[in-house]
Amino acid sequence: MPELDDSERNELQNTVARLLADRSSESDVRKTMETETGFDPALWQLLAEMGIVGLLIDEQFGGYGAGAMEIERVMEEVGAALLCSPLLASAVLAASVLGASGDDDAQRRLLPDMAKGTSIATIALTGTEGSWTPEGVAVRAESNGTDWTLSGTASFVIHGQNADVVLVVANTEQGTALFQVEPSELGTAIRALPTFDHTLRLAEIEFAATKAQLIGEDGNGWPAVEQGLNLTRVALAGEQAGGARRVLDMTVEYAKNRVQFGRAIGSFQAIKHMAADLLLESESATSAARHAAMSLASTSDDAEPAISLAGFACADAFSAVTAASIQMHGGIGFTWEHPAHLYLRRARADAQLFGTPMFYRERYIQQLGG
Amino acid sequence: MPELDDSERNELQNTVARLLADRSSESDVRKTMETETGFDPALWQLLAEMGIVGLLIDEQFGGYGAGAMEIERVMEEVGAALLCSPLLASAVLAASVLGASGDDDAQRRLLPDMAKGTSIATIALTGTEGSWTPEGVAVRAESNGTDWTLSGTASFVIHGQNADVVLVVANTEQGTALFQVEPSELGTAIRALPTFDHTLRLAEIEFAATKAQLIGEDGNGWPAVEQGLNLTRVALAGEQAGGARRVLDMTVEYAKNRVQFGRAIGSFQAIKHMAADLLLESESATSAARHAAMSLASTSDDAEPAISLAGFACADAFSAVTAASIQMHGGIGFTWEHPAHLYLRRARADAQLFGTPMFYRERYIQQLGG
Amino acid sequence: MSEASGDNPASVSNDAIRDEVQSWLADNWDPEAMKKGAFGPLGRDWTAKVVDAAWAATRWPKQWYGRDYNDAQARIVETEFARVGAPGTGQDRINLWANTVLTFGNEQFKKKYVPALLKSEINMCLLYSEPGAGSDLAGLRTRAERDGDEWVVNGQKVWTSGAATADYGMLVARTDWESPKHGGISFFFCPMKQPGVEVRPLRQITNESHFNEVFLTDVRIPATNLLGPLNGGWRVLQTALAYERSMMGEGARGPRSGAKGASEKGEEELIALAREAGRLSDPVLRQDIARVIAYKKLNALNTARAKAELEQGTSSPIMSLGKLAMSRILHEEAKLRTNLLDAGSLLESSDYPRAEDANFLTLNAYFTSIGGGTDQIQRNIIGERVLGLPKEPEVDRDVPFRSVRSS
Amino acid sequence: MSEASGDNPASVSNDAIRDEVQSWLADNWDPEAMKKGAFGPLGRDWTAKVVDAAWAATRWPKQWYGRDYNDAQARIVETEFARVGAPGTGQDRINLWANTVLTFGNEQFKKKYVPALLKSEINMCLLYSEPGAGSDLAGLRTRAERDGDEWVVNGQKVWTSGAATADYGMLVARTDWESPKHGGISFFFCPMKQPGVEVRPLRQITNESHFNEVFLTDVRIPATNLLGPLNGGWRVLQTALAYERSMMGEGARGPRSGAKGASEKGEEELIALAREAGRLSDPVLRQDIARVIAYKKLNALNTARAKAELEQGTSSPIMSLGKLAMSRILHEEAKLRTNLLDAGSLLESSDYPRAEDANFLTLNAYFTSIGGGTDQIQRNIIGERVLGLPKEPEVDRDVPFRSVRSS
Repeated sequence: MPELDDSERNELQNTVARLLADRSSESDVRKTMETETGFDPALWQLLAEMGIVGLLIDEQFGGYGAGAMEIERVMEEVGAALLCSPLLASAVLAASVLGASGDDDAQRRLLPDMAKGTSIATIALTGTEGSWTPEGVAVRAESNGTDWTLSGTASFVIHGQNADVVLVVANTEQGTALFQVEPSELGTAIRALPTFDHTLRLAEIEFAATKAQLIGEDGNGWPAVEQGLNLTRVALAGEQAGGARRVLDMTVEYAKNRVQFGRAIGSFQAIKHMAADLLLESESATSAARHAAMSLASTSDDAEPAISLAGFACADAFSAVTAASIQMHGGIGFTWEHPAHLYLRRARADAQLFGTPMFYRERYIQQLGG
Repeated sequence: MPELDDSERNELQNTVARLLADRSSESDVRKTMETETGFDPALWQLLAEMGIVGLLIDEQFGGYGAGAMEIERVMEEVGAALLCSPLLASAVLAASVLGASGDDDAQRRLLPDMAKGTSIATIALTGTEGSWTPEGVAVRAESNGTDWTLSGTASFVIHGQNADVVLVVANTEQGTALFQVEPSELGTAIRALPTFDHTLRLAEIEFAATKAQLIGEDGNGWPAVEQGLNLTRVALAGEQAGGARRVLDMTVEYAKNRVQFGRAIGSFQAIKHMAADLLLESESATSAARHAAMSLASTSDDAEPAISLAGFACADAFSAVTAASIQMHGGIGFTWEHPAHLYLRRARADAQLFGTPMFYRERYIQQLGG
Repeated sequence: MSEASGDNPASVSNDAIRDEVQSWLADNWDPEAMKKGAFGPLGRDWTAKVVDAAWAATRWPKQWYGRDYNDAQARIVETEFARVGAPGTGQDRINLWANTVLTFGNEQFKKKYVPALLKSEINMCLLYSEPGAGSDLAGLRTRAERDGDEWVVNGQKVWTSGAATADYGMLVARTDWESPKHGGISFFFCPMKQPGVEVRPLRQITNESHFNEVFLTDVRIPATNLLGPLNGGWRVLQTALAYERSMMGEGARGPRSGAKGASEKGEEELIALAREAGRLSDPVLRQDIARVIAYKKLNALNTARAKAELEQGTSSPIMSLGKLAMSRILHEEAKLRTNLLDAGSLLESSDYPRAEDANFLTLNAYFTSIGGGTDQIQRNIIGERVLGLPKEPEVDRDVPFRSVRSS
Repeated sequence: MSEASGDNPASVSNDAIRDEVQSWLADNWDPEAMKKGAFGPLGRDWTAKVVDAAWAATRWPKQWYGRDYNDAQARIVETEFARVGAPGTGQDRINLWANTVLTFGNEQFKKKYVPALLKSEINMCLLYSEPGAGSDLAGLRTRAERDGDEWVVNGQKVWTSGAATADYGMLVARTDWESPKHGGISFFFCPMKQPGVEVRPLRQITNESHFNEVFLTDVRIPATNLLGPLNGGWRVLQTALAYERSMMGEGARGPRSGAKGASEKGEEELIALAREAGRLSDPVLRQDIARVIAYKKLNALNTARAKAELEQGTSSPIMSLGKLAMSRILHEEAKLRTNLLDAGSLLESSDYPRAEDANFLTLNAYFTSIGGGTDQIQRNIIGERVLGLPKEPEVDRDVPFRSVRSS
């Protein structure tokens, strides 16, 4: 894929928006989120055919070789539509870690099916504490010289129960390394976790001398993981910005139409001023997510702090907008039938995955030299 | 003084309120705050004659032997009227530390004139870092066996430039001790500090082998200081609560009368809802200050956390109310001639003296066992 | 007849009242019997006993099961009941239904329903809010039309609890569409066990169903069940709402696993939770914990001060702040609990009770910040009624309701 | 005449424009001369040169000192001026006075004042706000009455800067008291050097005096100095305010010791300040520092995105958010600076520059959150103009101004 310009990126985003308006409506989301796998295979195939699933995968492996700026735009629509899918796990996190792993064999073996959407991948990275840092890795790998086995627990594995490619980050004597485990080796050791965000799927995996295959170099796995995490954080920031914008639009629309005391409630300053403040949050989130994407794409020095900034600004904005949205809707917003709480649940999940706002703020000031 | 009941306390408070309405009006405050000493000696004498200056001093030394609950009420009016005076320094902090010092000689020598208002006392306690804790003491005392000398710097000494009784907290080989220094020994070593709050007077004192007299027991000075500080913190909480209440009243009054767009601005939700939130802050501050006073007066187990709670709740409330008040007044609130900024300045000063809100919150959770 | 129930209650000494209630409780109250169910379902037999002995509503007139006590006297009775853990008294303060009927019913109606309501013999529900009339309750559009000796009601109500089991509902409906909004509303005691009443559970964001939607189709109410004057229902409703508010306030729910009510000892639980999560040493969270504990403590102190001031006869502005304060407490505690758990808050189910607490509280906090008047409406009330700030222009106030704009 | 100033400006190539302006600047601009004052007081001789060479307002028509350039072409000129540090161009964007006169003056008036305004030969001030007309500018009560060939003005204006040195003021005054508020206002070019104009400095809470109160007593204005139609001054004012807004935005003042403008590199200064104060290791303050730096950075990113969108022809909702964002930045930075200093913030004077910074910023932040439309008015504007939410009922909109309620 040749590098896109901004109007082509707009077009990409609009294409995804149209598809999701059609196939990931509120009622689609409600139906899908109650299924066991938590995603719609037919829609997944459509996304693969459109090239979204393979967006970040190199052209030589059947993907489109696009980057941060493109996936960020796609994810804005994913957030807006509350898409239920393993996109983040497989097409973003796993695909980009594999892409950065430098392991040509593994890439050849795994990426083409991932790009086609016929294979779903995930990465088991953090333990039960849920810290997406080297210190958070709680799986230990041991080698008898030729074969590797893994022990320990990995948790918060996104769509782990749906993956046929399970990548695992583990500590070795040399440092950190990336492994692949066949799902057949896992059996009941992989356990679906109950999630507060019904549009998300998480799993926990217990490794007990489980056979595994090394990917990339022993001891030098973390840089690829970090590279993939950074891209994933940008993608997630896009999801948050897009979700915030959609919820704000929905809420403003309601405030224009809901009449109390003979006036649209949006004519009351209590509602109007909240909406104005939320617009600032929401627009700032979009700016932060897109700036992080651009910095990462241009491998600017600024990329690390830009990602941290997006990490907390987008999480805080999505949380603030969804929280206020329920309040601004009043009684109807307190009902299960209204979508406001579905977005709130997603916002809460997104504010935890890969790092909390507090974590990102601390990281930000460090990256700025503080 | 026999213990007062609540209606007598109300009467005490009303008496002070009437006096200050008469003698500490806004124009009085503006006039007094621009004088060098920063207080009105005639009003100080009136307060002494009414028994306010000697309120906390034991009856045997010419005072009224009242306690935390009485001074808290008095200070509510002091805050409301922005009284310029050494009341907190002399009649509260110095008087109560002396009262707790157990040094009968010093009490006999100093307290009667302090109660009469003919003598003004202060305590030099903290160094230039401004931490009112044992660690914050930056003056060192040395003894040749009979005579003591002090060295080091004490800062933020309230009304230090006006005091004829200068008490100093200093570190000795035995621990902490309280000393008295004759102002004649200090000369130019006592230097007035420029204050952002023009109704406050602060000084810095450089001790260089300065002659001093020990008060109480060497090494065991801190408990008396702490006891006096606690009472002073309660008094200051009362000042903050009273100040917050007065500023809110003033602002609500303005919002009722100021017309824009053909309506009183208080009819707009932006103003009305701010006022409602500020009422919660202001009432909570009053509850916190009075509860702290009651806990301290009844020597309840709860007294320590109650004082910390009042420490941050009252400071935050006074800050929030004064900050919002300027905004709610609009342009007129941005002028020197309007009193809003005088209260803001006092609120900022009060939020620093004896501990910041952050300091009190940390102390609070410690005191609750956390 | 003892001295305490003599003819001139004001002259009855506090000691005499205390003696009488203590001796009556000693003779009648049996906590073990209550526990074993010997007082019938929901302890109704006990309540009946309390009512018959005139302890249920001592501030009320003697002809209506009361004793004409003043507030201080009634508090003595309540204190003694509370001391032994016996329920049933203080209904003159907290029984919304009985109070409303006593105030607005005619003699015959009161004779029929007051004892039954005091004795909890009939189940009740509230038919106030509508999908189009939430914050603006006076904008209600359920209509009642006169048909002979009956009223015929059509419309939809919402946020009704207990509708499925209720015998009667207290209903507000519009009886005059030509008057301005407040002037065309009447207040009814509506029989619920009839075919036109359809009750559907309403699913909340917490995935619970404590409330219902109630669809009313040609529902019939005897004309005698009108409470207060025709088209004078707004005033009846205000009185009923005041009773309801005095019942609430202490009712906010904390985390799902916790007991009801924001305990004053909440500090210990939050500190323990932080310790358990290994986060108690985090200075940032320590500030937040202190803040949340302080909100709770300050609200408790405010309430205590308001009560003390009321007892001294000073009207207190603080009472009306409690609901707004509680809303902040709940939302802030939810945030704190989430931050203490971090990624743990991604989970829910009884296997993860701490996560369930944080998540439930996050959602259920809106029950307080929206239900019974949103925080925004509450701020209006505080601004106008407590601080005396002027109302906003009301565009629909003097317009015939028929022409008022709706969603 | 070079190609770049040919008859059909749209056809002029960017390169040709760049060449022409570069060569003109090379021939004329001399930064050393400017520094030494060789271009006269305030560099007025330089400005006159720029005006005479038609670089001052290139978007304007040729007959009015311009070149009929489109925006992209004009930006080239501005870029080249900026590159060498030369002032004087871009006045078609930022010269509020000249733009207003050009748009609303008649031919004769424009001939007289446009060049003088472009060349900064006359000093100007704004006579808009009044003590009783702040947020509600249309509620102004300064009156202008016709007397032969003149208008006679009486009233009081406030928040005027430069009134003491101004030759003329742009004045809004009421000329019709029977029309509703917006319909009775006229816009004047008011001579300030006359006896009826009394200027008093206004002391701000920062103890500075950047503004004045202006008392107008029988002030006389030639009838030709009416800009725009009689009683049509509200529209003139809106245009003038729009020019003013495009001048502001970057003008907010940070801490007293700092330069103007919220620098994008504010992060470094705040981190350095924390380090200097020995507080950089405090985890609570680190969170706050990150928050404040983020507010600044996000505002810069928003502004950059808005500009990019405008250049692509998409109208951006973000522009209107800048003032509100700036208000938050300033207030939050003031709090942070206070917390970094703790007791140090008790002091002020040049001996304690850090304290002075924190205290000044604390007060001066209100200049942004109140001045030029309070945050509350700004939220109304964003809610209504950007989000399309309906306006509040306006009680005074259709009432003859004479009957409108005032303070």
